[in-house]
Amino acid sequence: MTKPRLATLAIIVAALAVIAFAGLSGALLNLMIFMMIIALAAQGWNILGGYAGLSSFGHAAFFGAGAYAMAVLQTRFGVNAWIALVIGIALGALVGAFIGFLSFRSGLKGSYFALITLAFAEVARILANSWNFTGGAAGILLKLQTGLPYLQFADRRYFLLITIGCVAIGLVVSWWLEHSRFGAYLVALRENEQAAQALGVDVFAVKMKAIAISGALTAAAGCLYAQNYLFIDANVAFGSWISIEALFAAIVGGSGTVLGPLIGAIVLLGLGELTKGLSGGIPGMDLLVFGIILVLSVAFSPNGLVMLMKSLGLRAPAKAKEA
Amino acid sequence: MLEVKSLTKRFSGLVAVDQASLSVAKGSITGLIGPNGAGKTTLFAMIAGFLQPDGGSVSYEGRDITALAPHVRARAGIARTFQIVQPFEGLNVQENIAVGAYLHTPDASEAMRQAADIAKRVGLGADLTKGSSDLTVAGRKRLEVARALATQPKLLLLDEVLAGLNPSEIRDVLPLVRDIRDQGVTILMIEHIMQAVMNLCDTVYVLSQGRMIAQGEPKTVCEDPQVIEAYLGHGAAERLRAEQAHA
Amino acid sequence: MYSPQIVVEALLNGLMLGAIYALIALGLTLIYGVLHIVNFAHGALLTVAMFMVWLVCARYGLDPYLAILVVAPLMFALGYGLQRFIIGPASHGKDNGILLVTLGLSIIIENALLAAFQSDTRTITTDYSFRVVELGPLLLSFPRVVGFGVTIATTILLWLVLHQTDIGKAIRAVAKEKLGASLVGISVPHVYAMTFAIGCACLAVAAGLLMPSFYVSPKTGAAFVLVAFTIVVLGGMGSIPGALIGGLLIGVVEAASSLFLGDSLGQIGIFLIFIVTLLVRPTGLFGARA
Amino acid sequence: MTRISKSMSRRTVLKSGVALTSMLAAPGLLRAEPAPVKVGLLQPISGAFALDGDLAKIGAEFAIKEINDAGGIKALGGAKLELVVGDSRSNAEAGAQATEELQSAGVAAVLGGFASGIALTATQTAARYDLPFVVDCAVADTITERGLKNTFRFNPNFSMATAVALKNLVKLNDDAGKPIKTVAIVHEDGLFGSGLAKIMQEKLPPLGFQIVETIAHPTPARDMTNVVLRLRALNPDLIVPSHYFNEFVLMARTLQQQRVRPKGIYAVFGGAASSYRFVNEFPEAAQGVMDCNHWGDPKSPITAKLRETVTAAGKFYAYNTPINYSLVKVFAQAVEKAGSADRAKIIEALAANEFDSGIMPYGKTKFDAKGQNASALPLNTQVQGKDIKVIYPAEYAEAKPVFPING
Repeated sequence: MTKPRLATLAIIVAALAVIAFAGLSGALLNLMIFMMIIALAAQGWNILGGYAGLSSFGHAAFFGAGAYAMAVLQTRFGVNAWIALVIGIALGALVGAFIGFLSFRSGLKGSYFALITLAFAEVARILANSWNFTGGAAGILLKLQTGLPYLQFADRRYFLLITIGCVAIGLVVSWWLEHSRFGAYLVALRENEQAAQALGVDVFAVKMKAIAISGALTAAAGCLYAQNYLFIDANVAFGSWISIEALFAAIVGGSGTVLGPLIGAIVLLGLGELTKGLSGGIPGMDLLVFGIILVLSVAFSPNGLVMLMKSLGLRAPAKAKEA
Repeated sequence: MLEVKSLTKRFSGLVAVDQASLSVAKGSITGLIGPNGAGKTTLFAMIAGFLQPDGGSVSYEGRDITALAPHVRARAGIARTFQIVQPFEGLNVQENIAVGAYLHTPDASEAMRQAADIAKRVGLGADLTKGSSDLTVAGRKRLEVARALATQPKLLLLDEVLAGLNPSEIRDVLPLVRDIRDQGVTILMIEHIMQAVMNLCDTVYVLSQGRMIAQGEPKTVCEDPQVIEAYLGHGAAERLRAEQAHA
Repeated sequence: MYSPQIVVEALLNGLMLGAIYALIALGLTLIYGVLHIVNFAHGALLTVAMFMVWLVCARYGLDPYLAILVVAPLMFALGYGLQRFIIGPASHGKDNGILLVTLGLSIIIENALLAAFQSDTRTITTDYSFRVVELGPLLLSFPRVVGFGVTIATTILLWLVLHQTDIGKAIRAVAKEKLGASLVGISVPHVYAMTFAIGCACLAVAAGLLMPSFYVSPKTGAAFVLVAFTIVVLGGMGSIPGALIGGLLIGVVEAASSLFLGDSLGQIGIFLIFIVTLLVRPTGLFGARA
Repeated sequence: MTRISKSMSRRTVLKSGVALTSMLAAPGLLRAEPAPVKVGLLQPISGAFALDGDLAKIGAEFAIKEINDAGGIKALGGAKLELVVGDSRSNAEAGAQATEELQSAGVAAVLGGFASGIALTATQTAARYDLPFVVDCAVADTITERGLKNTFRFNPNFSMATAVALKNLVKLNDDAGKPIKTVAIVHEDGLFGSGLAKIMQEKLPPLGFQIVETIAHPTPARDMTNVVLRLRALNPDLIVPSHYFNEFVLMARTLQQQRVRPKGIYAVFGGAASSYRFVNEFPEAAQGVMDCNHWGDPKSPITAKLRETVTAAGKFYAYNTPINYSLVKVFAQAVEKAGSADRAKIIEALAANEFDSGIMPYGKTKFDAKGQNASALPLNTQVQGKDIKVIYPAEYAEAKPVFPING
């Protein structure tokens, strides 16, 4: 497995920042913000699903926790947006730890883990939908007020920069994983839990840490979502769409790789916009294409676009040699 | 160093290991043999902590470790290999070994350095960046041992490291095992290949149908009629002796 | 609070609805038992079956119950093809791969249906849609009573197929010991596909039973699939009697909780059963130890 | 946006902003070759609400054609209107994205929104560009309560509609000799159903109705038998349902099957009660069901034409078509009054004037200080025979209410 260097990551982040200020139209700016939010959610998924091999179908639980923390803290308690962001991220980690504690203690993995995460997200959705504290079914509206302390900007390029910054943190976390004991342990337990245990890996503790980090990153995406769209309800924050989108982006881009989630999010959402233009208003076309891409990428490029690009890059000179 | 007392394990009514006891002296190579299905691997799993026994106890360096989780035992210095090799497929050889080395160092470059050293020691020095699935069977067995060694064990549990190897490969691995012992690691090994057992082990235990039926030096154990019967069936010892007398 | 008559009616209705849940769960649990995967496309496949029933009825004026005879073979073929030519090869035999391919398939199917039929709701009206079976003072929905009977019959039939026919024996052999089965000459991919096909045929039966009193839209299957998962987990993944009893149990629990707690909270009840079963006894009531 | 935080009123803001922009925009007007005025229509063309989006589009296109055929916008020298459709894909993020695209396409205003969640984010997006946004049938009160000066709503909001619904219910009951004493509320547990149930629970008892039960159910619902069994046990005089199409159909069918025959079914924004599909497919279950909903003026000849157009397209007619038809008409008048396609001027014109309401029964449309059309009101309809007839208020009524329906 080839690993990107820190410098490469820096260049990518810098390039994103440059694009942000390259005079994009509002539509493209908005799309890029959404791409970054999904990329961040996917980075979170990738820690658990990619590196640790625990496929979650319920990352909406973390996304929603972040989004609701952001919205409730600001609207009900007048908490500063930045502090709300930090608390939201912490809450994501906490929710992760809660779900993790219950499921990992029972040794759930594979299909069972996918199912239980799905169920937790659904329970969260139903609760948020019926609880007055979370605005019930009406959801929560955030006040539009621009300025640095409100984490809202009249010029949305600044907000885009903040989302890029968060994605950069996600990249660094993944990069660190690939260069640390913790990351090696994650991969080890993904590949073979027993063998990892035999080598002294405290599997439960490692999984707990992984789900907490994973939850925190995806919760950050939820926080940014709430702050960008200024309206959330239970179906937006805890709906299965975000669980699926996070998983899609990570897998299509390359699960268990540093750049996979980011590339996956950009490609998928970009493609979604394209198909919207091409489908001539036939409903469901964009998601239909998503589904086909997912199946194709599992079938023909199980390691994602990142690896596909690499292998194509490696194969090309080899062919040249033959010729 | 390791004291196993009356370990018992039942699987839904079936007794897999029945009151088995053994002890391993520090610095020795101890063998555990027995016919297929005797319960050797189950006994191993209980010693390493992967299975909880239904009765009996395991103590290590004078401490009762019966209830400890496998990773805690690994930290205390017990490492094991698996009969069916279990490499981490997504990692290359060096990274595989480094997972073991991380037990004593959180530092990535240090772990990778140690991994390279150990790889050299077990004869995988040239394969550091190979994917674990690209190795030969013998290579994977070496990797299995290397990973265990990287945890700097005091007691190494080897589960049929020689199974599936051809005679020349076996000849190559035997000195490796001895070398490991000479470096101060105590070894308990399950082995089928008698040549290896006779060659390496100081003491041998024989497990049959979950019970420990014999123990002692390899040579004496091999002549034990009970052992022969366990391997070759009821009356076999009698027949064998008769044949020998005849010859 | 409620008269005994209402309570009895509600519970009987729950039991009968539970039977249809069980039928949906039956296919899911069979697939799990043999392939050891959770088929996330199950709900979408149910929707496909329901659309097929609707098409056959609306286009050719066939009775929905008779439509089962047409749709079941079609679903059987569809299931076989999906597993043999898409899910099997695309997932490379990895658990995670299968999980993701079936998820992708469910999204493809749901949106293909959306593209083809729009988000419109389709219904079938038959003369018996509104008929009731009067059992003393009790009014039982006729389609539900039929559904209950057919479910029991289908379960018995499935049991017979698994135990009396060659393919049934092959399926059970593969479920128990894949390697051994392939050594004695059983084609594992074929058996996998047959299992998937039978699971899909069960969905066709469920679709035919649902349509006289329910509707279909591209998302309809999703309403049933989480309940089906719960039943499979509760009954024990892979256990056929487990699915039947789990289904009936969930139906009754749902009826009782919605009567006394309200439908919305009743849904949480189902998820809690699901989560607690997974945590406490992931093998379910009837499942063998994993 | 700092302007809002300084709590200046929206009017003063408008005046200061407008003076400047009108100077910039004035030259270039009244030239021979008038540039077309682009109108953005934000509707769910794909996704779960695709059908509604389609119907809305038909209405808007119809109005555009009418206006253009009649010579375009007179104040702009006969400039034609050009419809730019943005697909909100039935979800909020895509709604915001589509609004951005409409902004990039240079529309003079955005009309539509359809669902509250989409309208809430889309209006917010448009506010960044001071892009006028006239919301259609998204009913959440909050849409016009955020101080967004660009946001207007043509249709009645939730509170207005329920107030009318309650008033008409009382009148209906009084006229029939007060047959109704007990009421059961059945609602879906989302934004719309729960919101309505809450209001009904507050307002009905003071009006002399006894609420015997409030039953919530999830969407989608697999079964309505338990709900109906409870209704049968409680035997209320009136059932007030609020759910989406499928659940309403399921409930109506189960009511019929379980022989539960209340004296009336009175829906507010009923998912199916004013749906021709429902009436067509389940005439028996639909019989006598009343609804208080958005509804076009039945007596207008254009209503009949729109219905024909929709039916010819193979679809079932619903309120989205007349609403979006009328919305375009209101927008055209605003442009006429503004004398410009300039956004700030249009906002000012929308805020300051009265408009003809197209074929919606609103009399003169007048947006209040918050941007809500103060004249908007829902109509009461009832399924009678194979048709949906307006029964209240008198000036639009096509038929007398049949009430109570069952004895």
